[in-house]
Amino acid sequence: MGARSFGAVALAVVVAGLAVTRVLDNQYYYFAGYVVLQYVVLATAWNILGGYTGYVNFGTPAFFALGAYTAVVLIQSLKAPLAIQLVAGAIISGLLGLALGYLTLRLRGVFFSIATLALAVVLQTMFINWEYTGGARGITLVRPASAPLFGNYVQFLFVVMLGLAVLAVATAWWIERSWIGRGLTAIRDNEEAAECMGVPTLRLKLVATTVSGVLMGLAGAPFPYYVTFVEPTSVFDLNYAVNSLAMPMIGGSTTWIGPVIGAVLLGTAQQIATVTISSALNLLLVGLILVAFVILAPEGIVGLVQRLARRSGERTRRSGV
Amino acid sequence: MRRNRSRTRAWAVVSLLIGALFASSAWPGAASAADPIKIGFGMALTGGLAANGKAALIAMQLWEADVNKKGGLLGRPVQLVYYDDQTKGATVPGIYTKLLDVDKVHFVVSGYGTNLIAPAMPIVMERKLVFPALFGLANNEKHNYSGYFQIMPAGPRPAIDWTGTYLEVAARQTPKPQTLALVGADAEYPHNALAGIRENAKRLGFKVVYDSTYPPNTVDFTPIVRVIKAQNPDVVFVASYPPDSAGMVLAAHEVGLQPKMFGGGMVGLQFAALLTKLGPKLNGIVNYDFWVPEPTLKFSGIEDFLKRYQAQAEKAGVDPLGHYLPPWAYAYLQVLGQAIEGTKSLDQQKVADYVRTQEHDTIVGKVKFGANGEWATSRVLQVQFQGIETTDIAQFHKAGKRVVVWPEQYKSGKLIYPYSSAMK
Amino acid sequence: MSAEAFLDVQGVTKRFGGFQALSAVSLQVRQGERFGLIGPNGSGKTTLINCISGTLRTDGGRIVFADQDITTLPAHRRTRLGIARSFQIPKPFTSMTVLQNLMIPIEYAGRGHRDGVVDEAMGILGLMGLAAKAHVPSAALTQIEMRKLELARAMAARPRLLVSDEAMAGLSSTEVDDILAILFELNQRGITIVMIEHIMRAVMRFSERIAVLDAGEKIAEGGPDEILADKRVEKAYLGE
Amino acid sequence: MVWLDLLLNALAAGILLGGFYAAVSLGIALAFGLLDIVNIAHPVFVMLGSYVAYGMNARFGFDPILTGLLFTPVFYALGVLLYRVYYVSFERKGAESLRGLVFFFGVLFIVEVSLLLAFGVDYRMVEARYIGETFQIGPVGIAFRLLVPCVVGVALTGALYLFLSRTFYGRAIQAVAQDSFALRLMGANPFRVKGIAFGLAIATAALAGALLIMIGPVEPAMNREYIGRVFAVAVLGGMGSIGGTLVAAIIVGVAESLTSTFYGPSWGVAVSFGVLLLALAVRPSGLFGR
Repeated sequence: MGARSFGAVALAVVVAGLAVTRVLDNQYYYFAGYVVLQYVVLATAWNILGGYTGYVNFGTPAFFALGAYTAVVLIQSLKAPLAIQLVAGAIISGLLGLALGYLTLRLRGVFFSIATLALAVVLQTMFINWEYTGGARGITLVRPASAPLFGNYVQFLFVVMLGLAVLAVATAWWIERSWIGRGLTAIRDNEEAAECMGVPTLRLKLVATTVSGVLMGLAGAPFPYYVTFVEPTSVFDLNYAVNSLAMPMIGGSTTWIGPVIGAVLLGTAQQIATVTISSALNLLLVGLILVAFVILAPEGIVGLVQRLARRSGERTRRSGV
Repeated sequence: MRRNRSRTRAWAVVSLLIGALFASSAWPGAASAADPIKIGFGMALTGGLAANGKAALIAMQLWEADVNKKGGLLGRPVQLVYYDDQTKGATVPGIYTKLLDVDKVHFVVSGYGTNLIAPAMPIVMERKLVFPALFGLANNEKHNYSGYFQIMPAGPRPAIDWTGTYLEVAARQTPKPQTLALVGADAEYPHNALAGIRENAKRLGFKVVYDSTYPPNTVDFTPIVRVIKAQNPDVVFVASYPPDSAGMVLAAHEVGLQPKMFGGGMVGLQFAALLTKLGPKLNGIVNYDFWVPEPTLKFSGIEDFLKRYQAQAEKAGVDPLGHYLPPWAYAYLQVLGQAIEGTKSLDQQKVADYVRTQEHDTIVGKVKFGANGEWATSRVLQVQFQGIETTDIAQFHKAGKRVVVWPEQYKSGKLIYPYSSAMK
Repeated sequence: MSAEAFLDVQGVTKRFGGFQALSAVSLQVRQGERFGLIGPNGSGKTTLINCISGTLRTDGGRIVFADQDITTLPAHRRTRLGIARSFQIPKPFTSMTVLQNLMIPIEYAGRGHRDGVVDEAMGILGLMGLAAKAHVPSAALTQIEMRKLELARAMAARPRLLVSDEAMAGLSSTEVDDILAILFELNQRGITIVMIEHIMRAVMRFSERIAVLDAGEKIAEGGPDEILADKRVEKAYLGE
Repeated sequence: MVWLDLLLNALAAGILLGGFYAAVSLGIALAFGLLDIVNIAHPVFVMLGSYVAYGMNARFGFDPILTGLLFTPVFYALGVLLYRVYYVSFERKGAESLRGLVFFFGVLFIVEVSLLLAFGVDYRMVEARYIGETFQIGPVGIAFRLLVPCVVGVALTGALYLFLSRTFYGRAIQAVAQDSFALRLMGANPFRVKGIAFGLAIATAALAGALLIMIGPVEPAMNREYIGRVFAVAVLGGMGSIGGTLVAAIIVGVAESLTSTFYGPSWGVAVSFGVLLLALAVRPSGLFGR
């Protein structure tokens, strides 16, 4: 997709989102849509590090929670508006990403992944013991009743998350196309060879971890106002780690569209499952789909479609001769 | 050949995915009956609180059946519409807006637990709905919302009144115990309980000699119990969830912790699973409870309810006793139902006013709410485990094993004090 | 230190835990030279070139390249200065085509010529005899093609010094001649070449000077004939 | 004097806990350390072991240890089967460990939810005569509930150590970790050897699960709390060194126990993860790395 058509689609998505808030009054779709969009951001952010660079991060909850708790602190201390919460959440989470980037100096592969898991546990323990943000008891936040221009605050949150999703996907799209993306791919394929071919691996990894952290922080920052009650077990939920990893895997982890497809499909399926089969079967489904995909379609849906397209292309060519 | 196989495989994945989506979306939310009054809620049917959530659901379905057998409310049948909140607060806003905007339920009630009540509050408040709630601690403290009603009988100042009763019991012993050790899990309820008991300790003049929390996945409690023992406190207060309650009791026996009073806020000692495993090791422990089969608490309808609940519990794999949460899950719907009948109306404001001003007769006794939607006066019981000799479940169906020692009104026996003389 | 040294390795030392991989190895390579580095298995050859290319940090000593001290520079900076290497076990970027493999060093190491990058890459592939494979996924190459890709990719970094780590191991003798011809051709164009090799015939034919490592120490240095006559070298290779 | 008492008891409790952690971590040390298979689902197999022990105990009154031993062959077969799937789907294709990781993530969910559907969400415990008994050595009190798991854990470690160092297949497993070419020289088939090793790794979960339910009540989602801990122990222990795993497990146990005693239990778990992060940063090959 060229820059112009990508921009057009992005713009169309945002305009469509805004238009929806003018006609649709049913709150449920905003709440459910928000969650799906939040997963678009998380999956895309994860994929910049995991899919492009090949570093598997189990610490998504840590970044998400850091964004959320930054917002909590700002609400508690300054009653800061959402825009400031977003910026601050992005910065703090980005700094954690930067620190994680330096960790890649010494830790490769699975060791890195385990370290991110440990990071999440340590951070969670900190927030459990920090009374200012409610500690283990959690904290109730009173959401503003309305937002200027939007009337309903939840519609506003929905549009904000839509904007963040477009931002995240555009970032991934740009990285993928740029020299940074090619360098990250080289690192994923073989880090030592990449370094020896002139790729500044450390700097690029720092870019990847920081951008990934920033985007995850952005996903987390509006969460306190969405849910209005924040406590450690819910923001450090392992589900964020599982989903942000499963979605790119199912969609396809080598292109920007993969995580989007995965997040929309899996996220929507989960939303629907929540209000239908309403049981453990929901989780079982995620597990089965995940296993089926990694075994049968390791390149995800994008790879699957490409494979089918290539094959039908071959067939027409052959029949044409 | 190879190509063929991988094509088949590719199609298998695609159809699996489509099938999964189809299966999940084609399922109707709920079958519609002839113009029923719909009551919606999210409930923890999976995740950390599912054991209780499932038990509550059975009780609520019993209420639904009972009401419909008697001809419904206002001549209309009632219908429960519910979704699994997975014990995740993040699912709650979506569930309640779905109930209200898509399913068009007439009333909503809360799911089980503080963390799952809280995310529903802003939605309920925005729309000015009556909101009976099931076992949340101080959910209304910040909002002070007039439509909120908490069926758990903690009292007007939930965290303080709840834990206060334990220390009240202790303070009445002679000689009055002086020192107090506090310990609890790093989670929502225990932290609230500990905050409450610290205030009570100040008020009743106890000296806190140990005050600490432990992470929820603690495996071994003996180091903690040893440190407590080394402080030699007169009273030990534990605020814990089921796995750690068991761990604490076992560790206390292993280490030989024998304060003058032990217990207080342990969740799990109300359930058959732990009662039948710990058996005689429970003797002497004084712990909070809300209902036990003592003669002083035989409200009308409760025994019949429990019999029917117990018949279903086995099959559902939930607590076979059902003394803890199920009666209250039944009762908070009773309150709502009585208010609808009493006002002959589905108007939220009228129903809320009725709930707030009237006294309600339920299977857990007479319920009267105060201004902030909590019980007007606390009815937290302190019970002492006495005379347990086996791990047999049948004994817990009968009176005399969990003796009510507080409050005076429901007292069914004498506290054996100190703890050590009740241990045998 | 020799004034004419292009690459000057001065007393380089490397330890892995308690294992002394290199002890104070010194050697000088002149500009435009064909230099051979040999030694039995485990003698420290690969460790030495890892230190030269920057994938390992030295524990002692200095490395000077083109009058610049590069001892503490990261590998990618050294590549930009003009040191390129190929790997003993080919390490292609497996998710890319052959052409894309070459684009990485062209883009990252050979700065300042964004136009004609594809032409440049195709030129190198032509030289290596890989032009027909340009759009093939690199994972689908044969063994010899992988080796050639290693060299081609190193060439794409526009090196002034090429370190070739056992580029011929496991190849047939006509394939060895193939690779040798390529290396001669590169040297003709002015690229200094350090060759690590087990195949004696190739090293002896190719190198102007040879250094011999054994157990982390340099035991001999000189022209091919001197090395062949050296008693210590014979002992190192054949044992007592 | 009180202080010394507490110190001794904390050390004892930590060592007991460590023995148990070793039993839980051995499977990871084998699969991850020696075979390079990131079986993040290992703790869920431990849970499976716990539920088997619970079922046999509730239905037939079997001792949990006995059940654990009886079911090791079943778990072994399960492990071999799982390795087959893993081998065919990932290892043979040379796919990077990332996909294998995701695969095991999926397995974790499937097993966990299956347990949930089969046993419900209520907490389960077992009964055995020695649970709750305790004895005293000087000032140190030792609980059977913790002593038995520790002894079994250490015994299991010892048995595995002997197996790996004294038997043909044991040495073959060690060799496969180094170099599968050398293994062929020994005349063994790497696929078969790895299958045996992975089978053994899962087999240890049967016993570890029995120990877990002996210590305290379990519920299906509990496995997640062990993921971090077992990897911490395996990495700290030096990836596949059996003795190292035991020592690392004891270090983690003692660290948790000492923090609980002297600093406040709240930070116990964070401390063991802090130790892990530190170890990873300073010495990625572990304390006893090869």
